[in-house]
Amino acid sequence: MIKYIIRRLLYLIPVLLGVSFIIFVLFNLVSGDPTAVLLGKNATARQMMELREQLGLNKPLFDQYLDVVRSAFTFDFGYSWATKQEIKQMIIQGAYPSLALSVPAFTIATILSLIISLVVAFYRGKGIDLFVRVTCIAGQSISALAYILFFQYFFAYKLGWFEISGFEFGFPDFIPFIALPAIIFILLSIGPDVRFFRTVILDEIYQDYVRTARAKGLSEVTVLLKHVLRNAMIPIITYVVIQIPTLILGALLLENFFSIPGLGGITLNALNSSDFPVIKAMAILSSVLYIILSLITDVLYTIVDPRVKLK
Amino acid sequence: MTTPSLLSVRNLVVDFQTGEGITRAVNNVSFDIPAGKTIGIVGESGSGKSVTSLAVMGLLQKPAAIIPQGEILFNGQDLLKFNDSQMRDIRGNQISMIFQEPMTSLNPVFKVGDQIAETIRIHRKISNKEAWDRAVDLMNQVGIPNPAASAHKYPHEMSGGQKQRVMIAMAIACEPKLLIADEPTTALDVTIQKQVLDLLFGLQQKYHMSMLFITHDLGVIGDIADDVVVMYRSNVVEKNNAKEIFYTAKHPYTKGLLACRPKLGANPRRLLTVSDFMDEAGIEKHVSAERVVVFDKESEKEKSSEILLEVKNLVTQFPIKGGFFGRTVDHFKAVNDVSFTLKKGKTLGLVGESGCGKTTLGRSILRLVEPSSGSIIYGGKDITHVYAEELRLLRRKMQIIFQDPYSSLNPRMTISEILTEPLNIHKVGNSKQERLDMAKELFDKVGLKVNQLNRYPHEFSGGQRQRICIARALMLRPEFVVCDESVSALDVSIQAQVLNLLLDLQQEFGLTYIFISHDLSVVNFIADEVGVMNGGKIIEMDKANNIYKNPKEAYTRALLSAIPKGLVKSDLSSLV
Amino acid sequence: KQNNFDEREINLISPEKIAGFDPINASDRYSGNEAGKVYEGLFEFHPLKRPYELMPNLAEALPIVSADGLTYTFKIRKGVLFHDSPAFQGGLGREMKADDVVYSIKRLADPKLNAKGWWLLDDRIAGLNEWKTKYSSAEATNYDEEIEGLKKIDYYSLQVKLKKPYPQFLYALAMPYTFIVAKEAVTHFGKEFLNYPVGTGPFILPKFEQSSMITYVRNPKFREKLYPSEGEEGDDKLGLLADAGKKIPLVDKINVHIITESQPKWLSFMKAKDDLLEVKDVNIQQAITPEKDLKGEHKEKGVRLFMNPVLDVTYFAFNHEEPIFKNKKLRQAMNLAYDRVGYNKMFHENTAFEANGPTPPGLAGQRKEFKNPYIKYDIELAKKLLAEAGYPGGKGLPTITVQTRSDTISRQQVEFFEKSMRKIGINIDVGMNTWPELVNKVTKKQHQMYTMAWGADYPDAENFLGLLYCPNQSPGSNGANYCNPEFDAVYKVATIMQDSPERTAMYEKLNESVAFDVPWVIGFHRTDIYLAQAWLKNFKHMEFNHSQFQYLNVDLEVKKQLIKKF
Amino acid sequence: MELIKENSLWKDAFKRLTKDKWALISLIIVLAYALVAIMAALGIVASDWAREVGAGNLPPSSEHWFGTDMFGRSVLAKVVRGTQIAMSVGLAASLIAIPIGVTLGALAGYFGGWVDDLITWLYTTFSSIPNIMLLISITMILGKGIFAVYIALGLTSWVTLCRLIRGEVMKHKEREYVQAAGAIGGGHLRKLFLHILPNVTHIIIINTSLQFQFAIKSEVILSYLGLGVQGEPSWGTMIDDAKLELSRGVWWQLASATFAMFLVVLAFNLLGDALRDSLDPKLKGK
Ligand SMILES: Nc1ncnc2c1ncn2[C@@H]1O[C@H](COP(=O)(O)OP(=O)(O)OP(=O)(O)O)[C@@H](O)[C@H]1O
Ligand SMILES: Nc1ncnc2c1ncn2[C@@H]1O[C@H](COP(=O)(O)OP(=O)(O)OP(=O)(O)O)[C@@H](O)[C@H]1O
Ligand SMILES: [Mg+2]
Ligand SMILES: [Mg+2]
Repeated sequence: MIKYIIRRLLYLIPVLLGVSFIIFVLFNLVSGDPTAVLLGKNATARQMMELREQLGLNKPLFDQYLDVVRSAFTFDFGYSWATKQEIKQMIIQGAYPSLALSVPAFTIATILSLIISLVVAFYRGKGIDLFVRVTCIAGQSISALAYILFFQYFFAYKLGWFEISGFEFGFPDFIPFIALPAIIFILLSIGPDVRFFRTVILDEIYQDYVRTARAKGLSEVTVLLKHVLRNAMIPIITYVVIQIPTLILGALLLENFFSIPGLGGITLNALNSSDFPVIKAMAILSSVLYIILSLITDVLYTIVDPRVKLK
Repeated sequence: MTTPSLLSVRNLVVDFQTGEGITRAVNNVSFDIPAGKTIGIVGESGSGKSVTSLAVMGLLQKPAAIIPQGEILFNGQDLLKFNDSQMRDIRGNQISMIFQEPMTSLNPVFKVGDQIAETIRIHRKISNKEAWDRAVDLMNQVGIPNPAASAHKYPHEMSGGQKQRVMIAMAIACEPKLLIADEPTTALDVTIQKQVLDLLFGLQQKYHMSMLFITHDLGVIGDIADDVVVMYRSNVVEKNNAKEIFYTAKHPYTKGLLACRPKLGANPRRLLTVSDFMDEAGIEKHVSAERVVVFDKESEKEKSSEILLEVKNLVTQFPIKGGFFGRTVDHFKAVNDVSFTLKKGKTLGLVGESGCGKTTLGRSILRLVEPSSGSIIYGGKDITHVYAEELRLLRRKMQIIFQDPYSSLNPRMTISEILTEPLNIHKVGNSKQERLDMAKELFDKVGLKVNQLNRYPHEFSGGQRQRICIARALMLRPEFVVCDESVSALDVSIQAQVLNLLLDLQQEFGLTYIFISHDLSVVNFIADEVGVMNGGKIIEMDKANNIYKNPKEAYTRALLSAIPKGLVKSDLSSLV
Repeated sequence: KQNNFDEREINLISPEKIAGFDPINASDRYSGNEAGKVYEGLFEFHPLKRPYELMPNLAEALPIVSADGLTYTFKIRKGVLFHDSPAFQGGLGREMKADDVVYSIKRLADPKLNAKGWWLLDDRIAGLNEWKTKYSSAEATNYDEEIEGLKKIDYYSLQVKLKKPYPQFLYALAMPYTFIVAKEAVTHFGKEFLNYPVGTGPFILPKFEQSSMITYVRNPKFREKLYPSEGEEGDDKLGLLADAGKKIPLVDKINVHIITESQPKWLSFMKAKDDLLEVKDVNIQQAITPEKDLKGEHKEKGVRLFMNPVLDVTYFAFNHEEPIFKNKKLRQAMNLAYDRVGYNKMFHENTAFEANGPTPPGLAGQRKEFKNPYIKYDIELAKKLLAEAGYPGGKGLPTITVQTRSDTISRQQVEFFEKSMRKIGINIDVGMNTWPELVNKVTKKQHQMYTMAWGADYPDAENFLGLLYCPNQSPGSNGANYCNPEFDAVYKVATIMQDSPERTAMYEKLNESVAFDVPWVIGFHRTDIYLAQAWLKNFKHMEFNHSQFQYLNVDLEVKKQLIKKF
Repeated sequence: MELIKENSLWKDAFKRLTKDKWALISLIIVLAYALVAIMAALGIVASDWAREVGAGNLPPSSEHWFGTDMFGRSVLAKVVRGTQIAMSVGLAASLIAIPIGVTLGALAGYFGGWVDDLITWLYTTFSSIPNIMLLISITMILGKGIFAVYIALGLTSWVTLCRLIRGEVMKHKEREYVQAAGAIGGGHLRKLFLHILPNVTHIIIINTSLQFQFAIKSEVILSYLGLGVQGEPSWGTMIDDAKLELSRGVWWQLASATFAMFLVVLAFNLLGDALRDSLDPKLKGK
């Protein structure tokens, strides 16, 4: 077990190498010279040259790549080119609102979808089943923008139930700010979730052991909640955990429209000002997170499914 | 029968709503189970046994299953009229059931202890602790070694036999009045089969349960059932006291069932099958005496001397992964230093309990698994190390019929595709049509209807699938075939047909077989020589009869004693 | 969260994220506005007087300028204190002195800092460029080294020597770039300096954090600075002089909400969460009637409308290095085919003014009576010219790609342009770019045409005419790479002249000459539209408004009254 | 011997499909969209989408069913035109993602060993970089336009498929029918492509149907970020316009684009499910 975990963590090395390579190629090589953007509308040619020197853009490519790799492993991302802020700080400050929004929303969405799909599974084949599936897809295919514009106008402005935009740090304070975006987030994710959970659960429901459970005299509900659910957990866990890294990037649209100063905005700004160090940091961070989470997934497997052994 | 009956099924009919329309699975079935007695239901696969039992449990798949008529009286009340919650009180409490498939019938993610305790907690007001203790006690009763520890195990950590015992423990947990056992032993190999049967019998006595015992093997039932109900094509064709049935079977199907099980004592040239006793329509035929004449293989088969296959010190091992980067740390010898020779046109039988390495040996000989050392000489040529191209040519001569007929057929290919594929690979026959014709011919020979050629595997019964596998193996006209448990998965009645088929084909094409099975009586019937395998070694090898008459190894004796006798007194002549 | 009436606070909106508070990088208007609340410069623009008039701020008076216009001598105001900060001994803000001015200007030139504002002093002050280059390769920059062009005379006075006349110099000293910072703070906070603004300004921000709101509190130690007692005529009628002579700042607290999307901006103003709203594109329709009057529903809430022309110009620049655009007739044809009226209606609700030339009205160098002959909408003439240009009905003319920003409005605007051009048979492709891409394409001259809006850095025509000055071509501000020797010759002379009728005449000449040479498809001078809540006092539209907020006031009584209506 | 007609998995898959009415309807819808897309591409319909048919921002009416946009162009025409973009984006993305995903996944699952390690590494690396980042950067690099969108979506979405296929192939390669194929002398390619792959098609199918909607929806996000299709009306840009229009009560662009999207996404879902079932002979007749 421990061995396994260590081994998996060592796996970070090749992955990080790969990630830093891709990022480097995508942003350093191919996207153009950042200095013009960084220096503003009155930039002089000479100054651009000096800045290029300072940012180490004149160094041989390989050295530049090495720098990327170095920061990937030291986690020392230095300072943003565009905002001149220390990236560690930016990320820490940005992570809070992002997570404050996405974590509760994500959790609720997952639980809600799970409940819905259990209900659907219970009434499988009946009309409500089809109905739920269709509504899910309907919900899915309405663009996030539509939700945001309408909800913000109606619930926040007209009814005044929620704050229109903004964010406040500190636990109970941020609730009125994140409530509405969270609701939209949930609406957006329920669709695909239910669709997936439903199939997984239905796959299990026709297994022999379910019949055994019934033969014991268990009620259908208990059968679903105890026997079926537990077995359906593996694919569900995978599906859920793999999404988490995307949460870190934050719900970009939501953050923009509700002026939540999260990582989504930071990343977008970085992309819009060719702020390479920040982009790099975000990419590396989320890939590290990805590896760690998939590791956690595997560990969770062993908990829900005794057949899984980590060697 | 004087004793008041605990359960009585009255003209039960079960239909299934399928895409093709309504199919009748159980037609007008009636029988009684007196308190404390055991009723056996016998019948071939698909005859409606399970459906009947599921109907009693009220576990039929709604809405697919419909019960247009009949009643199931339990203590005089009609279970069919019960609502869900009433039914739940009955299930697992008054009536409980052991299912056909022990492997899949336990929930893989819960400790077996919990799964047993659960049953108790549903129906008895007791604490978890007590329930758990009771579960352990039960596991003790069903003879699971060191129950306290085993209770903490998960299903996948137990052998097939143990799983089945857990199922039994679960079933008897609330001391039900009626225990339904649906083919509790088919999935197990003989040695374990025996133990399980004894166990069930013992428990039934101990708790004075009534038992509904379902099987397709009359031999099995002989030992435990009081009365026997014979089902055929969803009808009850014969009911009688168990003793009686063996002497005075009336219905031709019953006679067939009795006759078709190979007996260790006798060596008929062919086995009798149900079809010898009745035709498709079920009309009785007269059995020609010639068919049951007992004969001696030695004199019968011409002595051939040419050696086709020679295996020298064959070892096949599987790596055991482990260590930091999942390196191979050790090897597991599935086949351990096996040597033997096989003459052309003869059959070598391999017996041994599950996991002893039979399959691996068979596959190693065909180089489907790479042997680690030793040599295989086929037709005078060492083929241990020949390369891909040559190997592919060899495949034309050497074929294998796989252990599990179902999983060895690609579920998404039609039968014609499956059968013509070998021809395509080896460029036999020059036109599509020609190949198809060859397929039809063989398909016909293994006794299947040509118009079924473009069905999919799942649309055939187990026996038919096995025939398809055989047909595929023979498409390339091989001279040597490994039959891996080719009949273990089948009903005795169908088993007989397949065995006969194999014999006929051997006669016709002069085939050489290695016949793998864990059932001594089957091997004894078909093989000239028998090798007994244990732990990857061949521990005893001799003429079939000798092995049977005077086994040298204790292990061999154990195997022999495990074979269900039926009522051995009964001998075939009494049938004719 | 409820509006509170006990505190004298005002709520403002910043439509852009704020990066930090280092003045030398406060390049865009919005970071300038924030810096302007905590920092101050030597000069500032008078909050009420128009046309814009410089008045001394940290400087005691306007400088004494030598006859040759090269030597400036400044007197510094006494008793100006920096904000309290751990950077100073005892944490108490010390007095601001001449050294600080010298230091702050030098920072702008510090090669290690690569300030965005450097262009402002580039090649202007004697010895400064040399100093810059000297240390560009060195380990650390030595601020103690004297520069002949930048000398402190005593604690409260300093002298600046220019290389060549630089009439805009005083404007430069009113811009955020040259706000005065304290050396201690810079050294104490190091790289974090931009998050710990320590200025002399009317408001205090102890620490800046990336968030959706920045909150400033009044600076209790702020010097005796009074609200002006005269302004443009009519100001008193507007009540802009009500607070005349009062000590500023007049409010205790300023909250700046950072809201980038237009809908939430609009909604939160309409919910009275904010007191002032800069109305942009979409919301214009919601704010005003076609008659450019405030809509009734807002009127009754007491909301006030401010519409003022801005010193800016929008244009579709040709890349004059593209052979096809050497063809003047083509350029003229495209100008004539551009339906400015329709455009103005659709995107500005008719609030913008068709531009006759680069220089916006309100600046010396723009004759009211001058009409650019090519900005009228004349399809027929356009077709004719296009034919003369050698592309009858657009035949033979390749599809032209117009690069623009990738936001919705920009896209729609170029789509509109495309529509206009199609009418005379010219095919246009829309090229959408993220900001960096667009800048790159322009600076690398990898474009055929692109759209741009230029806002004044200071109220001087030079700032606009420079957009067409050959030496300024890419990567400079002349993205059209327009080169016209006569133009350049005149420009060179004019820009080093002190403000004078002659200079104005030359500016006018330049402004009008390009009208005929059509270096751009010229667009508009836009109008700033502001909505202010009834209780926000002393707001007057201001172009260079970073110093304006200290004068704002709030009438809590009115607010209590009206808030119910929201 | 009576003659028996040829038949194959796909043939009777289709036969069964046509029996299921929902599937049939979905199929028709999808085909209809495809047809519209093709006709739009050939310029048979909506070629004049850019023409002004009336005043700007007219609400839906008898002569403009879906109303008009700010430039007075028919929203209906734009929706139709957008169909072409949406479908082609979905198709292209799938055409890129599926071959890559399937081949790599299959190879990794079948051969295991270092091949597996390499491919696993590849997709772990890819999937560990935030999708949106890849999307944005790739579109930036390739320069704007439909083509960039194709590539970007294709390159970002092969990963999931690859992972799924790998897992399935691993399962199947242990099944006896694969060994049986070996026993009759079939080589690796035959085992992999003729035996295993047909047994994992359902995954590919489902994934494709998801692929399509993912692609169509991403196009919307990309448009919001200004990285979408250009000079052509796409559903994405139409929905993006709504950002500025809704406040003026102009809802019809948003509504029509959304509805167009909903219909096709729904159709793809139902069709995907139905196709999976019909491709599974066991469910024959169910
Ligand atoms: N869910 C179902 N849907 C349709 N038909 C079914 C269903 N379950 C069983 N049948 C049909 O009912 C008949 C009897 O099935 P049953 O399982 O009782 O046979 P069995 O006697 O138990 O055979 P085996 O010995 O193989 O278990 C078979 O023809 C089978 O095809
Ligand atoms: N691919 C494999 N990897 C590792 N171990 C294997 C593998 N195949 C078989 N074994 C092991 O080799 C031993 C012999 O397996 P084999 O299948 O030959 O037994 P068997 O005699 O055929 O049993 P059964 O009667 O159940 O078929 C078993 O313990 C099995 O666990
Ligand atoms: Mg059964
Ligand atoms: Mg075996």
